[in-house]
Amino acid sequence: MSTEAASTSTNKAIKTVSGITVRLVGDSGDGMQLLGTQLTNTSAIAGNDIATFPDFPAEIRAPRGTRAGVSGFQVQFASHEVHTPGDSLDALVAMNPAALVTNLADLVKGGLLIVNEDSFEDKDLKLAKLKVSPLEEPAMENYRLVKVPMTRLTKTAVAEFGLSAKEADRCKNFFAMGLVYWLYGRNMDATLRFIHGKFGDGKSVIANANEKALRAGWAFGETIEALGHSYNVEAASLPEGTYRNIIGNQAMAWGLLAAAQRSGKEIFYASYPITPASDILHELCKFKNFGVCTFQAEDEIAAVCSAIGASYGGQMAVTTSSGPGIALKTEAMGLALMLELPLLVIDVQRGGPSTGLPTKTEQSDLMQVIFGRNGESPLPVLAARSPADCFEIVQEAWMLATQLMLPVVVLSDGYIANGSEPWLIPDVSKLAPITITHPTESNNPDGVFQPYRRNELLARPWAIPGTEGLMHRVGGLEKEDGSGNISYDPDNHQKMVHIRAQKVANAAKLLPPQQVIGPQSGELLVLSWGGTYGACLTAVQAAQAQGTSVALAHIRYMNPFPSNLGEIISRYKQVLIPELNMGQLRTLIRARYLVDAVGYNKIKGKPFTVSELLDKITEMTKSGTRTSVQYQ
Amino acid sequence: MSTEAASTSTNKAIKTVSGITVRLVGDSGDGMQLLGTQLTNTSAIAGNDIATFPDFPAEIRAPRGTRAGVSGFQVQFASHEVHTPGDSLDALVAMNPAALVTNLADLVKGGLLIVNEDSFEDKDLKLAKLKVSPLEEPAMENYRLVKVPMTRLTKTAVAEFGLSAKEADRCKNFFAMGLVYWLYGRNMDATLRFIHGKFGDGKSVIANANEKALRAGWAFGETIEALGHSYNVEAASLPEGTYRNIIGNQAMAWGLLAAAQRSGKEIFYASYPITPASDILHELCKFKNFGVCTFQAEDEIAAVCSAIGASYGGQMAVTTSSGPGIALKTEAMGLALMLELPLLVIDVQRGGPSTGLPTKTEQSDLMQVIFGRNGESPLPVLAARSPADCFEIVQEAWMLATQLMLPVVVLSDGYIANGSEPWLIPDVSKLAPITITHPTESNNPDGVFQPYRRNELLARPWAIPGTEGLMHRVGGLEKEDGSGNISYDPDNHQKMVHIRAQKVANAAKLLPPQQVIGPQSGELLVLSWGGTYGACLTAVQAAQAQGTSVALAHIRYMNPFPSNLGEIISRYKQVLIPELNMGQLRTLIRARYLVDAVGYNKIKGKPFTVSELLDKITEMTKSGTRTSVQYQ
Amino acid sequence: MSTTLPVLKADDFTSDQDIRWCPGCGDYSILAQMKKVLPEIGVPPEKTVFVSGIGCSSRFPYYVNTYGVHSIHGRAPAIATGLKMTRPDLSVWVITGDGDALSIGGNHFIHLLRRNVDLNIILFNNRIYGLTKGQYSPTSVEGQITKSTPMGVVDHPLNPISVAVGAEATFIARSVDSNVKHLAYTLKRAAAHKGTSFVEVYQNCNVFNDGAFSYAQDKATRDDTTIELEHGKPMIYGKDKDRGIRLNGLNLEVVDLNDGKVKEDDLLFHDEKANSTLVYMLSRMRRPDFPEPIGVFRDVLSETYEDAVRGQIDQAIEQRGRGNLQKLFNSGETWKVGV
Amino acid sequence: MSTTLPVLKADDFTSDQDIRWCPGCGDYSILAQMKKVLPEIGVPPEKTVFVSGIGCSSRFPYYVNTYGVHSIHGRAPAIATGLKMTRPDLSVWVITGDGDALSIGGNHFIHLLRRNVDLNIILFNNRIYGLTKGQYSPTSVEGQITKSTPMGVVDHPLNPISVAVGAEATFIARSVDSNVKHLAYTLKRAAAHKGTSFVEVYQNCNVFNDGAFSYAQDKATRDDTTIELEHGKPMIYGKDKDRGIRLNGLNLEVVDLNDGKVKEDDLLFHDEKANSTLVYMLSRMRRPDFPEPIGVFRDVLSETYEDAVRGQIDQAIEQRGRGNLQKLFNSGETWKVGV
Ligand SMILES: Cc1ncc(C[n+]2csc(CCOP(=O)(O)OP(=O)(O)O)c2C)c(N)n1
Ligand SMILES: Cc1ncc(C[n+]2csc(CCOP(=O)(O)OP(=O)(O)O)c2C)c(N)n1
Ligand code: SF4
Ligand code: SF4
Ligand SMILES: [Mg+2]
Ligand SMILES: [Mg+2]
Repeated sequence: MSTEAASTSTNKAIKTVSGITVRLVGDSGDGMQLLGTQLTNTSAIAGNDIATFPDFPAEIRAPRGTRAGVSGFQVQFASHEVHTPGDSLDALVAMNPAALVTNLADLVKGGLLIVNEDSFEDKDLKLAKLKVSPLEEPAMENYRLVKVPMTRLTKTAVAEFGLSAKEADRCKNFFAMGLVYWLYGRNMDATLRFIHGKFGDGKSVIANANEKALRAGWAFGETIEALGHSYNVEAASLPEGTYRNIIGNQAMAWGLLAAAQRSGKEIFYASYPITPASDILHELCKFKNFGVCTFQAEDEIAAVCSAIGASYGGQMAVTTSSGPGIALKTEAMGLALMLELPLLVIDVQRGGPSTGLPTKTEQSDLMQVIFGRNGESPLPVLAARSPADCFEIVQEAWMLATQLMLPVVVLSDGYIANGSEPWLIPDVSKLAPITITHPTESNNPDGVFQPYRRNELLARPWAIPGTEGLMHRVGGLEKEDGSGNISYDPDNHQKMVHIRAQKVANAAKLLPPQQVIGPQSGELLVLSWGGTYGACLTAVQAAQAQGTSVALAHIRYMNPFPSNLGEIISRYKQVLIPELNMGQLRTLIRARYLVDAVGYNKIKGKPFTVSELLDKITEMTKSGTRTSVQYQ
Repeated sequence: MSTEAASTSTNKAIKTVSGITVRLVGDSGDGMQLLGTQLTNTSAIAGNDIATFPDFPAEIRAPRGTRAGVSGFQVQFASHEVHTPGDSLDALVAMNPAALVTNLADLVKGGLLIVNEDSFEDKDLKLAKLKVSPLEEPAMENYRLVKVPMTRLTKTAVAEFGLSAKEADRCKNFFAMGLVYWLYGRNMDATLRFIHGKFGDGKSVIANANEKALRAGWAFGETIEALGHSYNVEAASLPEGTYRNIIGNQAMAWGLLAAAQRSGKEIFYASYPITPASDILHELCKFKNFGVCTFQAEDEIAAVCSAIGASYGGQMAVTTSSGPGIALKTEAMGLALMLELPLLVIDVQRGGPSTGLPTKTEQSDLMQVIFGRNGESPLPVLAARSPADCFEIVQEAWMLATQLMLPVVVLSDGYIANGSEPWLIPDVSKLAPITITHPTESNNPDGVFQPYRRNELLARPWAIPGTEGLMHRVGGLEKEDGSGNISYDPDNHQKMVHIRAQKVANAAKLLPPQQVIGPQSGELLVLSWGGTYGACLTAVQAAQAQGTSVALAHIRYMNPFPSNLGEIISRYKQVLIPELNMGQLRTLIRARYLVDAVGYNKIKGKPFTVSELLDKITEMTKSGTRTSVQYQ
Repeated sequence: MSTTLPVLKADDFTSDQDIRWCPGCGDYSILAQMKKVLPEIGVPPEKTVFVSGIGCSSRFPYYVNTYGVHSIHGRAPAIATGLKMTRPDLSVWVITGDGDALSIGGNHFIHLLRRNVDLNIILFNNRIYGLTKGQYSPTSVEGQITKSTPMGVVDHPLNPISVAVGAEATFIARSVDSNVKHLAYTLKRAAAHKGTSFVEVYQNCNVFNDGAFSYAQDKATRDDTTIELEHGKPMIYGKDKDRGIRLNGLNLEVVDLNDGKVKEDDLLFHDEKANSTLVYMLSRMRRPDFPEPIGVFRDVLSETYEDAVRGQIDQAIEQRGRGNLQKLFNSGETWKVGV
Repeated sequence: MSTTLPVLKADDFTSDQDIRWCPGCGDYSILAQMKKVLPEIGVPPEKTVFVSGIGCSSRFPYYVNTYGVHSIHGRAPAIATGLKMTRPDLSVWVITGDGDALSIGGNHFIHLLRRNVDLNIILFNNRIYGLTKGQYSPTSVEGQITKSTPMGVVDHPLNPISVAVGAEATFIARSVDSNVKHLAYTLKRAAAHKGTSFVEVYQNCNVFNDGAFSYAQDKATRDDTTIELEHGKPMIYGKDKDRGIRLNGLNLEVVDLNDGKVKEDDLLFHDEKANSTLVYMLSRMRRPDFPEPIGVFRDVLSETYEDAVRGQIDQAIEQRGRGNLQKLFNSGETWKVGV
């Protein structure tokens, strides 16, 4: 394909901007996710920094054209670093009335609004529960509305291929894409490769039609007068290297592969499908040639239990779920903790409680994973902060699990799991090994092997079946330190409870200290965790740019906290903890450091916007008075 | 039976003391629990205040004579109020060497040690893993050792009944009982009634033999020189009324019956057996003639779910378990919370984590029940403080559950569940009704019934199937306030999360404020909860008697805390939180009130002793300096 | 009662909620038939409760204007058990999927069947996890390519009816979403049975497992690939009713009725009341060797769980009198202080 | 291998732990037979793993000097599945009770059976919850008085073997704790079977349910109340071998062999390889109408789960080559910055 030249040249004016936020919305069947992914990849290849936010309905296929069926994909691409998909939209592309009315509020005044005017018929309005067309509303004056008869134009464009009406109609998302590509001067190559890769085999008519639609969309942009100029977003200056775009759940799966390779293990991955964690299963089950064994268990309890069995056998055992499934795993997590076996438990959080809002994001499982087990049962808990960070964090988690011999919980969330960002591809040959040893000789030559005799980190030996002379039995009853025999001895129990707590505390020794972004002391410290990293960082940097004395400490290690955290906190007059829950980290911080941390809590199934955080930071730093909010 | 006169008269000297702590220990097969229960009842009938602590092995029948098989029962009876079974023993009755060596440490110097010397043969010593008889140890000089050939004396005493050797041997616990009764001037009537009641039907030979053994034991006390005098413990001055002895789990079951009667409901009780909660099931299944429907489900999940079904149907639904089983119920508890249905979830805590120490006590499920669910899922949590308090607390819990329309968790523990105390029998006719209304008419005459339209306490109507016109569907997905329809609306979600939190907070309005025992301000406030009440109260009162500025606030409402708690805490210089865990309440208190509360934590499967608490109180008040311990 | 009851119509059972299934999903048909038969069953909406788990199928309760609980994954049988035990006056339906009932909920499912609580389970079997977008389920066939089995399913599938026989269900039936008459009839039969009625419905998930049951749905093939069980009738099938099922020792065999060698009387006669061995054998009839039976496999009477449980309560009251709390509290050893 | 292996003895499988069962418990006998056959099976202790749940029976792993996991209630099948899938080189045994396997663990149990993981499940059926001191279990008989059923059990019991047939187990057997020879033989057969072997053992809990199986234990009665299944042999039983089992349509009947009217050839011949209908029928043989079968009900070969799963892994490696992480990371669209 020699389309390169053609596909980026325009005769109209080009306006260079530092960043663009655009949202593509339409019916679930309109292929918005595909469109968004292509725009993301193309922008990434163009060297922009990017962040994305896909948002789709809970229903598999909600009735066409209804508000419930609206699917959206937002992407911010910029010539500077971006950490969020953007608060408000520079442009909104809406494929039908339902999509328009449910998304318009986020478009900035004067923003570009592109609609498929062919889908604003009476029947479409009715499906969207509208009496009059929103295009006729006076509010439209606030936007740069461009009505495009996409359906008709696409039909005409692909007429030559003799497709059925339905097939022809399906091409209209590529038409829209072409228009968007023209608008932002995006290169169509990658998308053309995609089209021919996906529809290439035997169905090249479809591929060709889609290409035609794409090019027609581009041509349309170049042609119509309503669009006076296109935009240009320069490449961002990212660290050197080869990049790719990576989605959170994919990064999680790939991080597991890396952890396995670093530790010389094969993965046993046991799971029961649940939104938004299932994609990790879907991703991993492709990698059988990496020796990955995926097991779709009969339920979450079987999943975690089979993982425990595999861990006892010496495998790298992983189980994933979301909130409701994690609730089911808690009893067995307690067992793994007693058995002192390495295990990764990944919780991709979603809106709760109960079934809650399965497709929405939330940070409300922190307390569940920290405290949600019977008895004194502490576990290390790590939280990923972005899609690409999932790759790192599971490796850290596996390092901890094997060095300390215990289950480790990793938190992600729906926002991270489905979001994507550019990822500097690591040099695999430079990944440091994670050393695991399985003893082959008894640690107690004068008697029987002592499965609970510990090393300096308090880890017990990971002796595995098949090893002569090291036969031992483990179980959920309290056991004697050293021998591992059942023990009802009061002092031994107290000792073991302390040892298990200390083992978890020892994790802090294996992990880096807490970093602070911004002044090392001052007026306000923003403490954040998990998927809100991008929004918090952007808001804090914006406030800093305005001269505010504010710093960010983003916590990745939720339990134990980094050992320098308390000291850091003490250097600021105020502490703000923004969370997508009712104040879970805040409770932990207050209990631990007795600091009157203030919460900024949002629980709407949506990520923070930068501006709401910025407002809060401004409020706290401007007023000069410390806000005190009791946690209830 | 006209034994009254005989059974309490003695010709030896009688020493009046204010209280006695005695522990009866023997093999699990020796009937120590029966003996202890009889002594308890008899002492209670004598008007003493009492507190008991049964302690038995995890095994059903551990090998006879081994240390693992030792079963014990401790009782304190006194002429003053007692709240604990006593720290140290005034007397120890040991039926075999294993029992002796595992319990001797708790006997005070100079204490009375009665042993069955017939069971100190070589084979007995071997079973107890002893080389020499402990009776030969020099340490014996510290005690008033009385060796009694119980086996032989019993055999002789019951010879006339022609029992088999085994049967005759089984009578020896009654011999021991007779001796103990003589020692403490206990009246044998109640026990004689028991003997003839239990063995009366057709087996009167056994009954008569047991009576003979009992009387022989008594006579032995009167006869032998080693026992120079017996003891007398006067009646305590308890509030007027009719009393009975009540065990924690029994009180829980009876409290449920009372709650049902007060609210005009029948009980649906669903459970899966687990130590130490099973006895509630065993007790309740006897009361079918109270309309109680007990359901032994296939597992804990089915138990809580069937209870939810019953609640939806309008029944009084209750489910019980211990830590591991509660872990399994958490997902469904989240559902009940979303459905906003009344439900009681009772957790009789035991030693954890995992299977842990099933027959031992611990307070380590507090965090699990408060936080152990996915999403923001607050629930009221109440904790019983003593066996008799179980009766009260479930009624309060049911009141809350029905007035607020939500599940309520009640915490008990192994210590409370198996312990007993005198209980002032309430006048049933004076129990206030718990008013429940099931609507019969729609709250939305112009449209469909609104199952989530709330009253001033934010409770939704409990409309039940069978009611015409009020058909509605409930489910675990987030729902629109008012209509109860599924809603993915961001603002509605935030609103609902807040409403659910506020509903729980509203519980404080329905419950009494926190009481303080002791000075209303001062040096030290002891904050306690659950089954440690007795020990904490006794220790605080002892410290107060020594002139220490210390008060006790024993919390029964763990979530929400009583509204005046923060204010109370602020009136003391120091706060001490003694817990049988690693500091769970302490974490909550620190987080909520930002007070540097100090923990006194014991996690040995055993209750606190008064003296260890007293020492801690003394240490904190004497030193004058505030101890600060970070929670980890 | 001699007062005339209002005659109910399907519309009386229609709720005000928008239906959220994919266009073309087999669930629509099942819903339609349910709404059609509910008035005929004659239980008013307010006495009817639908309890479901989680899954596409489990959205069902929202669409019928009765009482309903859309619960959590796999637990509907347990919830329904508690409801029916305490409210035997209600007509209770469990709506579940192949994942919901047989994967996470397998245990509750067999325990419900063995207890014989008087309620009706309708299992929407689409051999796939619909709601979570296409992973294999316990009824997915070996080799099936799904999102979680890119190289094909290796788990040997569970046969829901064999499992139900193993758990000794008293009513077992199977129908097909698109065979509306048969489905309506089967639902009615389930409602009529006292005890747990279990109905497996072949349901097409046109998005993630399209055509899994087309053989049993398509008019062109269904007569040859399914056989309709009729009580007391010989087992005959085929478009031309020219094939039958014969018992040979402990095996079943397909026989040709055309050449007259085999007479109707030689065929196996279906007997809903037979011992469960027959049901077990019928459950083993699978494509391509056999036509798959649809209809009522079994319908026998046995005491229901709630009758037995409530019977004990009644008996206890009869024998011991209605419980008296004060008497209970005062039973055993008591003593008086200061009175 | 031509090197001579050390000959193992029962003692090599004896751990140093004190046994904590009640004196007289049937568990002792099962333990003894297991320790007896383990050396004969020939897998060394370090290659053997016992996985159990919670219950008296589940204490078993502590008493054998192999690897072992005493897990949580009901979950042993799932733990063992994960272990065997990843370590097919090990010999894995699941030890479970009637409550552990059929109540809380029922779902894992049927899914293990349907998957046919190559391990052995020994279910100690004492028809009671032993460890929690005497509540009824899913195999308790109707009317049984227990701690939780003062007026008698009303739940219709599960028949473990019927459930196993419903889940399509490939190896099913039953034995009796005190019938030591038979038990040892059965355990060996279970070990020899490739795939999931399920053995129900009638076990006496002399504390909470004493004598539940005395009919099958006592020498005086057992020949009349049980029938030993032998592959290829006619089904004959009785102290004098004078009764047999005959097939009559789809029913079994007891026939008298004394009067010579019925010949051996007329009897049902046991066939371990037969279709599962026979196994189902045998599972329905219950006292007092029938002698209860002991022995191997079924032993058929089918691909094991771990072979199928690992087969896909091997195939993937063969077809696509051993996975290369760097290649994977660099696949798809990538771009370079500043290099
Ligand atoms: C505890 C829990 N685990 C997993 C899920 C995710 N989940 C929802 S429905 C479903 C399976 C649906 O399949 P099926 O029961 O066959 O119903 P269908 O959608 O096919 O009708 C799963 C795995 C959940 N909601 N809760
Ligand atoms: C989650 C959980 N629920 C309940 C229990 C209590 N429990 C322990 S063993 C058992 C049943 C034992 O019965 P069975 O499996 O038949 O074994 P047996 O003791 O009879 O050998 C129960 C209910 C537990 N330990 N964990
Ligand atoms: S995914 Fe399948 S089962 Fe679910 S609604 Fe769509 S077609 Fe029906
Ligand atoms: S309670 Fe029963 S099963 Fe348990 S050890 Fe004792 S006799 Fe055996
Ligand atoms: Mg399905
Ligand atoms: Mg049992």
